[in-house]
Amino acid sequence: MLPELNEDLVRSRVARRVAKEFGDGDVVNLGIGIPTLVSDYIPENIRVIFQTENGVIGAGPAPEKPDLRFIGAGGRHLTLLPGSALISSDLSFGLIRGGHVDATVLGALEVNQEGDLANWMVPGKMVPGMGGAMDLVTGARHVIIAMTHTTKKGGAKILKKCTLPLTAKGVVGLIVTEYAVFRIREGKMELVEIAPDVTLEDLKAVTEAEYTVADPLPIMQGTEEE
Amino acid sequence: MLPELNEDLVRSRVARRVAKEFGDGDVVNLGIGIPTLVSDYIPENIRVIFQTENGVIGAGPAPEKPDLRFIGAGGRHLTLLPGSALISSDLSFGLIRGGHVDATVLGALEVNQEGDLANWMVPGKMVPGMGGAMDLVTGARHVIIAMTHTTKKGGAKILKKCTLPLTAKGVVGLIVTEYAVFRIREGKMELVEIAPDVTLEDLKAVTEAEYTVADPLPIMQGTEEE
Amino acid sequence: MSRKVIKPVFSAAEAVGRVRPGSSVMVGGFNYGGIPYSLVEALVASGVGDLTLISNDTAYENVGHGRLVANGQVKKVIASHVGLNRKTGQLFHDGEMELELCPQGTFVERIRAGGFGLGGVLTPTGVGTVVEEGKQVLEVGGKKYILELPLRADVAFIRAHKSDRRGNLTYFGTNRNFNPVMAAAADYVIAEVDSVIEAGEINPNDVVTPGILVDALVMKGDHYYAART
Amino acid sequence: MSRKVIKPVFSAAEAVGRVRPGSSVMVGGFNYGGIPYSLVEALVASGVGDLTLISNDTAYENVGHGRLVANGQVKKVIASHVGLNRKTGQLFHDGEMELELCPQGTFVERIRAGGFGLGGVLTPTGVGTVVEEGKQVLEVGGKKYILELPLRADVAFIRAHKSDRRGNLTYFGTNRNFNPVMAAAADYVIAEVDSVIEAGEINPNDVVTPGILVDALVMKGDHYYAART
Repeated sequence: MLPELNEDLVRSRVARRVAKEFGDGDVVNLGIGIPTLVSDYIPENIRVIFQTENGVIGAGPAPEKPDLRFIGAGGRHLTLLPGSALISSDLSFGLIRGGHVDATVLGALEVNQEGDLANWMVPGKMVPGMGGAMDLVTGARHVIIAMTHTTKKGGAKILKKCTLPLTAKGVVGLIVTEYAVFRIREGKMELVEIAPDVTLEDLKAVTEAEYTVADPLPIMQGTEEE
Repeated sequence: MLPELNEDLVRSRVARRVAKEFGDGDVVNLGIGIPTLVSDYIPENIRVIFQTENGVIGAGPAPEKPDLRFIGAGGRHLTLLPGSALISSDLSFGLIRGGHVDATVLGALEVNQEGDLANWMVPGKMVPGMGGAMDLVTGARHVIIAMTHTTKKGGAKILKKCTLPLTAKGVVGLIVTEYAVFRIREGKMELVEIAPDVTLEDLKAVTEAEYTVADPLPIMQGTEEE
Repeated sequence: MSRKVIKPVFSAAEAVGRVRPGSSVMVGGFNYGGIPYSLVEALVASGVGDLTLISNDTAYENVGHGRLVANGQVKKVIASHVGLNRKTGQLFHDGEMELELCPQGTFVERIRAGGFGLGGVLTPTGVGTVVEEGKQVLEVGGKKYILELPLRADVAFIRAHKSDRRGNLTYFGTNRNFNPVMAAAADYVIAEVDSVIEAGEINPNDVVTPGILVDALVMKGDHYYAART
Repeated sequence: MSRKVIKPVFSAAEAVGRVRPGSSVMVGGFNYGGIPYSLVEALVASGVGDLTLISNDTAYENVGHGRLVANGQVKKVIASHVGLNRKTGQLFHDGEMELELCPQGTFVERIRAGGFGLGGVLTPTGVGTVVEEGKQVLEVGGKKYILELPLRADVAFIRAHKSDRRGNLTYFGTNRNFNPVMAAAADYVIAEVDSVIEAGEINPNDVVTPGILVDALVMKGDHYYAART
């Protein structure tokens, strides 16, 4: 049976694992929700350059005293680290589309086994708009999905085929959930890590997609730090 | 018979007349050759903003002491006037192509009655390349040709049809020579001013293009100042 | 259409007189940042309607140009994200307002194309999604791209930091965002600024938006957000 | 392909080791201005050949990257103007070197597209001229445009003014020209600079080229033109 994890643990487990994906000097964009937490878990010896699509390269943590002149995506307050740059949206999205951002971390409504992503609209509901998400997942070298494994009702989000309108096709490289890590390469999905409290059978029950299993299959990185 | 004008008078007459085309605040690009001289004749009460395609908006005259860090098209030395801006080539040509330059003044090998321009190559000769000329004549709101009326051998340069490879089609708005001024509107050419020392018959003999004659036909502006 | 060399400094109310019923208006800003708040407030006060609003987002229902939407002055929105303004979704949903959504990178590139005389750009963003519907898709080097067309407006409201008297602009912090690119893409450009200084007081190397793009200046007001951005 | 956070400062000779026989190399500069002279000199000294040179012009026969052409190291030139370097015309004319000419605005836009992930741009420049030969011409809103394709290079040599240790760059005077756009369009980017200062010493509002685009720095040398530009 799948473990009952409280929401904080779900979020920290996913964020902690995503944070291990980066190398020194990587330029990373974090989406809203769980992805925001990733910056809290970057190892001390790794300098990740956080970029926000509205024009900051080298964003630091929220300041003690908020200043509306320094905000990130979603209106979050941020500081500038030494050596940062403030740029316009045309340059920012040029960099994003041009492959100058190493990784983007986003949530998802659905992902499928070929790396298609749906995370921007639900037909019949209010349309928020795609914002920068389509550009980010199209342009960033590595697209990492950081999300809860299932919907609130327990439905699968990792599917054979997405049912919702797509954000982009075949772009997702890594999926990190509280239960497992999947890698997608050349349209094929592989389970590459599993949480210590999850069995292969339990995982399969909440994952519609078809995937191969790495052998050996390591325990999900970071869970030992919980 | 057409007057024999010395080269200096030809050049100053053309430049002086071109300089009368501008209004206060016009953004103007000057090509090499006769167009360069135009800046010497701008009336005191008119502030023309000279732009060079390599990235200066607000260029002033050559400095006493040349500085290779401030050059214009053709490597000319220039100064910066108060309120000038230094920009990159992508922004500079964005401004040019986008219609943010009011006028460009260039020489020509040939112009025809429909406003086609040929000024960048002669088949069989070394090809210098078009540089920024094609963008300038395509993007500037007003294309002014400043040139000698004929070739050195006395051949017509204002033609029914250009024979040389074109720089652009249908872009020329005004032709200023030492003998006359022609305006081209909607593919039709009109003689709008004539030099005091030139007759209509003489002009016709060195102008292949078909044109109507303004009535009344004023004397070429600026010639009274010679 | 050469512009005045020395830019007039208008009140916000005077400046927004350029916006007529039916005008298209670009408004700079991303979320709370870089919105020309005083200009937007004056346009709300003017009540001029039937507008096409071109802005990255529609801010919040009670903030910035979100108020134009809430006030019923907008017939069409072109934006990348409208989720934070409940009213935008509602009016669209009820069929009372048109809404054209573009990916944010496409949005800014379309405005750049509009300002810089390009007939369009080929972007990979949106290929294989609803974004490509009704658009030409071209293949270049074995890869698919959507042809996205230019965007222009009658009037642009932009927010800058300092201006010299010739309209050369600098920006501050994350207020920059869409403002520089919009400055090139409208027939009439009004910049709301923190201060106006003499020509020559901005280092020519530091000018971001050349004054030749700017028609008029407005001093930022003491409105809550204007004062804080 | 993330880059080093703290940029290595190489000698010009070390840095040009990234250029291999057959490499494509972008070189910034317009006429005398903004050429990375020390890098170019080192590449001339290296003798590495079979290069594709992408630069607005080919300078002069004895100046800057004009010397690469004169030295027979270049198999193809992509440029907008080569008239000031007699050798370029001669080698092309004699069939010993390829030459691809682009209008200058198209040249810079193609490089921008290459650096910024666009599949191409539609430009009105060159319509009705030899420039449109062999290219797709599209009609948008009743007007014709040429589809121009992206340009990228293996290595870019750019010239900037100051760099901080993270590679954030500023430019000076008319040295800026094509350098910022080339910084985005090559796999390996080397910036020749006047000085290297600490991270934080360049105001983030004044950064023109973000350091994330730069791989390595080279101090400008005491070469005649390097010292004067």
